[in-house]
Amino acid sequence: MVAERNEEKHTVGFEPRILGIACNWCTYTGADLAGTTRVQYPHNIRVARVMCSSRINPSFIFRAFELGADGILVGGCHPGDCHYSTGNYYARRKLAVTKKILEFAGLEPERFRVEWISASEGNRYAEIVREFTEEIRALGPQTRLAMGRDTEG
Amino acid sequence: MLKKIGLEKLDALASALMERGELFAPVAGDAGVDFQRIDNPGDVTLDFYNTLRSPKEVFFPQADDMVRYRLTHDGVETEEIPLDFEPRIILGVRPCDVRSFEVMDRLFAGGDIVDPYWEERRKSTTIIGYAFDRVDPADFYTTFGIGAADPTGSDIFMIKGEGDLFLKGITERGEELLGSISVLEDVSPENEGYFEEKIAESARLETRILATEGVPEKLEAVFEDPYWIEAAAPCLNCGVCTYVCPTCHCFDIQDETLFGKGARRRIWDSCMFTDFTLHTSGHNPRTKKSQRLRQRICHKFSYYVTNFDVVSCVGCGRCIRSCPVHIDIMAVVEGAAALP
Amino acid sequence: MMQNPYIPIPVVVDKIITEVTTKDIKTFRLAFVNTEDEERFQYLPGQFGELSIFGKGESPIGIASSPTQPGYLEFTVQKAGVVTSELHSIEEGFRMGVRGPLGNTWPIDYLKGKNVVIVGGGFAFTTLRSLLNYMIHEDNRSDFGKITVVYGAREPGLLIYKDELAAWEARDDVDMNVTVDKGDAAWTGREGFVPAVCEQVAPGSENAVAVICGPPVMIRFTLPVFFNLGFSKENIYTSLEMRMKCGIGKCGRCNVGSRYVCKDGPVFSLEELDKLTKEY
Amino acid sequence: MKRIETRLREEARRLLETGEVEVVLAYGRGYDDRHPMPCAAKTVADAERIVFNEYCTHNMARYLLDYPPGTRIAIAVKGCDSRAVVVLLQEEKVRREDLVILGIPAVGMKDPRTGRIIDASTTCGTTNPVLYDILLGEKAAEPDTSPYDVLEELEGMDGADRWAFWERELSRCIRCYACRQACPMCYCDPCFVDQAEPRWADKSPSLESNLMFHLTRFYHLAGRCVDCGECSRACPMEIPLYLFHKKVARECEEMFGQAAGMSVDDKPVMLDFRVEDADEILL
Repeated sequence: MVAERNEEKHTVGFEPRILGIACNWCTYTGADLAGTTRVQYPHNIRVARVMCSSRINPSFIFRAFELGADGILVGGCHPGDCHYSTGNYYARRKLAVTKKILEFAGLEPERFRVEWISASEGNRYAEIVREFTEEIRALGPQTRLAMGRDTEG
Repeated sequence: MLKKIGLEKLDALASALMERGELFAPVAGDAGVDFQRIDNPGDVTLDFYNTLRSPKEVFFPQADDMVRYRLTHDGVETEEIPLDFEPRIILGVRPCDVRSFEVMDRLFAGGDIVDPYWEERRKSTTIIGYAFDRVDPADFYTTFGIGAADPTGSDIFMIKGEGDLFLKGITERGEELLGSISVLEDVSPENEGYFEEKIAESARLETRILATEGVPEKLEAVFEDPYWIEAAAPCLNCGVCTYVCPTCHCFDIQDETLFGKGARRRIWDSCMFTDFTLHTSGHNPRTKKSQRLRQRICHKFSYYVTNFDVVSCVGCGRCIRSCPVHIDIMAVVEGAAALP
Repeated sequence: MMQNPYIPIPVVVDKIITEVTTKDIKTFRLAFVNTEDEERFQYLPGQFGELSIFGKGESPIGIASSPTQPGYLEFTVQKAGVVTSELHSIEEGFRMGVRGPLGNTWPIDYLKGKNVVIVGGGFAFTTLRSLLNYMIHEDNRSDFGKITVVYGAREPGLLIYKDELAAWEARDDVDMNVTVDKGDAAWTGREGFVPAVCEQVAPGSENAVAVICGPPVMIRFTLPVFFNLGFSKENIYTSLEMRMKCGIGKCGRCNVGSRYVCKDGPVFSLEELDKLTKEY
Repeated sequence: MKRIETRLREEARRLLETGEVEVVLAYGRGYDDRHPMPCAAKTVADAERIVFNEYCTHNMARYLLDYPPGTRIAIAVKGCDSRAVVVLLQEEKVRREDLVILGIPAVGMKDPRTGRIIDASTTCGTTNPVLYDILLGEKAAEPDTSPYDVLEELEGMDGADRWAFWERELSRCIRCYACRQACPMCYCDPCFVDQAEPRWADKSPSLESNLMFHLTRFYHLAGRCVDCGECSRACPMEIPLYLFHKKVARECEEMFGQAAGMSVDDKPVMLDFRVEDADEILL
């Protein structure tokens, strides 16, 4: 049974649920740095670690949105800095196409963001998470791919 | 009892039927006309040759919950889906499709173990058959002794005349339903005559005819013939034929869970799919598409006959009309039967 | 209201035994939650059940216990797919379900008054164990003639039902022949492949029936041995494996020609197998 | 068309007679003229039964992988079909030396189901094969319309309307996989959607599992889909999958500067990258 669609935005008291997918070598380390240096950023993001941004299967993104993610932030090494030399160049193409697909399906493209964040950019990581969280907060809950269902289980 | 109603009052008939039970009837959708559960009587249409998919879904939905469950920290809470179905009425079923219910009864409701999901829905459903008034080149139901205006198996049988729809009670159940619907009008003796004439006229419609004699044995005999490779060469191994078919009944049982809640469902499956027979070990006894096409043909025209004494095909022509590569199941059987 | 054949019977996992050193084969002892279910679950050796874990699904597994062992059912399960992997992760006390008994049985009535040769390989000894325990039960033993068993595994650590193997060997009314393809330092028993051991043991074919279950390669090489010993096709039985779902002959996937392995099998004599459509 | 049919039959006969190929993938008679069937001619007698008319829409490239590597195959291709062969060559699924490509400049093909002319609004619109050994007939003029013109309406919608559009279309899917099975590029074994672990999508059709299947499939076809339209013609539920494939193809072409299956020397864009790809594509 398909749950009834609920496009109503419950912006009051809405806390975005954001999935972060970070590469092991740069962004995840950057996120760690933000933590260890006690830079404050919203708790709305839950980060999953992958070895390289090119490991991200676009199905992860589709599925996460279906499961109720309000926003997804992918982080990889800056182009040229990939631990595996060229992984993030492939990732750039893959994630660009993924984004176009989401957009053409009718999802707000702003809900999917890719950033290159190095291991030393703890502050920038926190800054991006802050900014992204506020953007998603303004967009309201993601109800399209999540089909407006109660995702609290 | 024969009754009539103006075609323009079809929605009034639908409303009246909806008061007597859940109504399933043909509805024009984005892809063509298909049986649907009716919420709005105005949706019902009788302008179609035959529906895209068969009406088997009324008794055997593509995905049918058997048990709903909730996974908890210390176990699972389950809830069986009750089988006490409300009365149902299915309107506008062509004679060949009505026959398909009887064909499927032999599998689902016959033998030692009865399938309660089929059986209970079947028992609670009143069938309103609907005569063909023309013949599509793909059909071959005449093969199975089914007439274009054959009321066998229907509770009420219906034909479309000029401006009027005529409904005749066939079974007691049908008579009872017919008698209870006040929007229906009584008929004149001329109408009676007209109805009989139309029935006789439709009965003269003949489809293609497949010679079925000796086919079950022949199929067994030519099982290992390279013919199957040739016959299956155009086949895409998609599941269209099996999903539009009124007598294909293969299914899978799956637990589908989301956020700890889910259902054990039975879901249509297709012998055309590679993973249909794939073992957990990775071994697959049917890895070639010729084997899968052969299974579909032999199941319908040989194994089913051996087990249930009836061909598991009613010649409705759906698989032929819907096949992306235009495989004609009748020609495939004929080809096998013609082998030396 | 009729009994719904798709609804599992609730059972609780009473005991879990890890059978092999590789730890991927375990025996699960299941007790019925409701006593009336136990009375309804009347089975004979050779039948199987669909083990059910909601959220994962069902898996068809041969019943390894014998009806002469009341109070519980046993299933020996190799870790392979989604359901069996889940089974391997559960603990005693877990509540699950079973549907059955399903399928036909070893030909018990036909075996009566005859000598019986049981040949098993690896982990496919489960319903053979059921048969053996059934036949040697004091109420039944006199119904059967000489019982010969040949059971083999690749290595000692992969033999299942080790305690019982010893108990059976200790009996004087069962000719037990346990073998491994290759022994280890501690192994004092027989070494050799099952077909070769069958040749050495050479059970007589006079008034005898062979019941064989094991990996395809074992069966392929064992059959000629039995033909040479004079066993006819109607006196050799085996059990087939096929992908199954419903277990009651409705879902349409386990057929070999017009026969459904779940309903008309899994047990077939070689003579019957010969008559089946040459699908596999 | 009749001329093409005659030439096709002649070439097939010659290729089979000389033993140059073992099989000719072309079209054969169906139950009527409007329903020709894909055929695999293996003998001269089979070749006599080859037909070609405006309803021979099937993309025969889909059948290339039905034969073991090394099988010598002749294949009849129309414009889009030839591009599919090129992609299979790029992806090293077939070897050029095993193929004899019989090119058909096809104008005025019609959808057997609807009778509508097949043009750049539902396919790539390419008239002349981009790769062939023998051209059966004269090259025809390429259409002056872009295969992406048809996207205008959907591209102009706002997200909510586009979502409503796809929700309506994709909720109709019955998961018969005709789209996938008809697609020459869908050769994965097993397809991700058939995997037991991880199970990416439920087996029962629901908008949610249908989306998971189709969105992922759209992605898997990125830079590979040649816009032959077979998926949509095969779909019994008449879901306009081609619209989504066209959009992805257009984006790939614009972002990476290369259309799928135009040259055997190209590398498929998703197997490739350029250091100078702009980060802007991610915006």
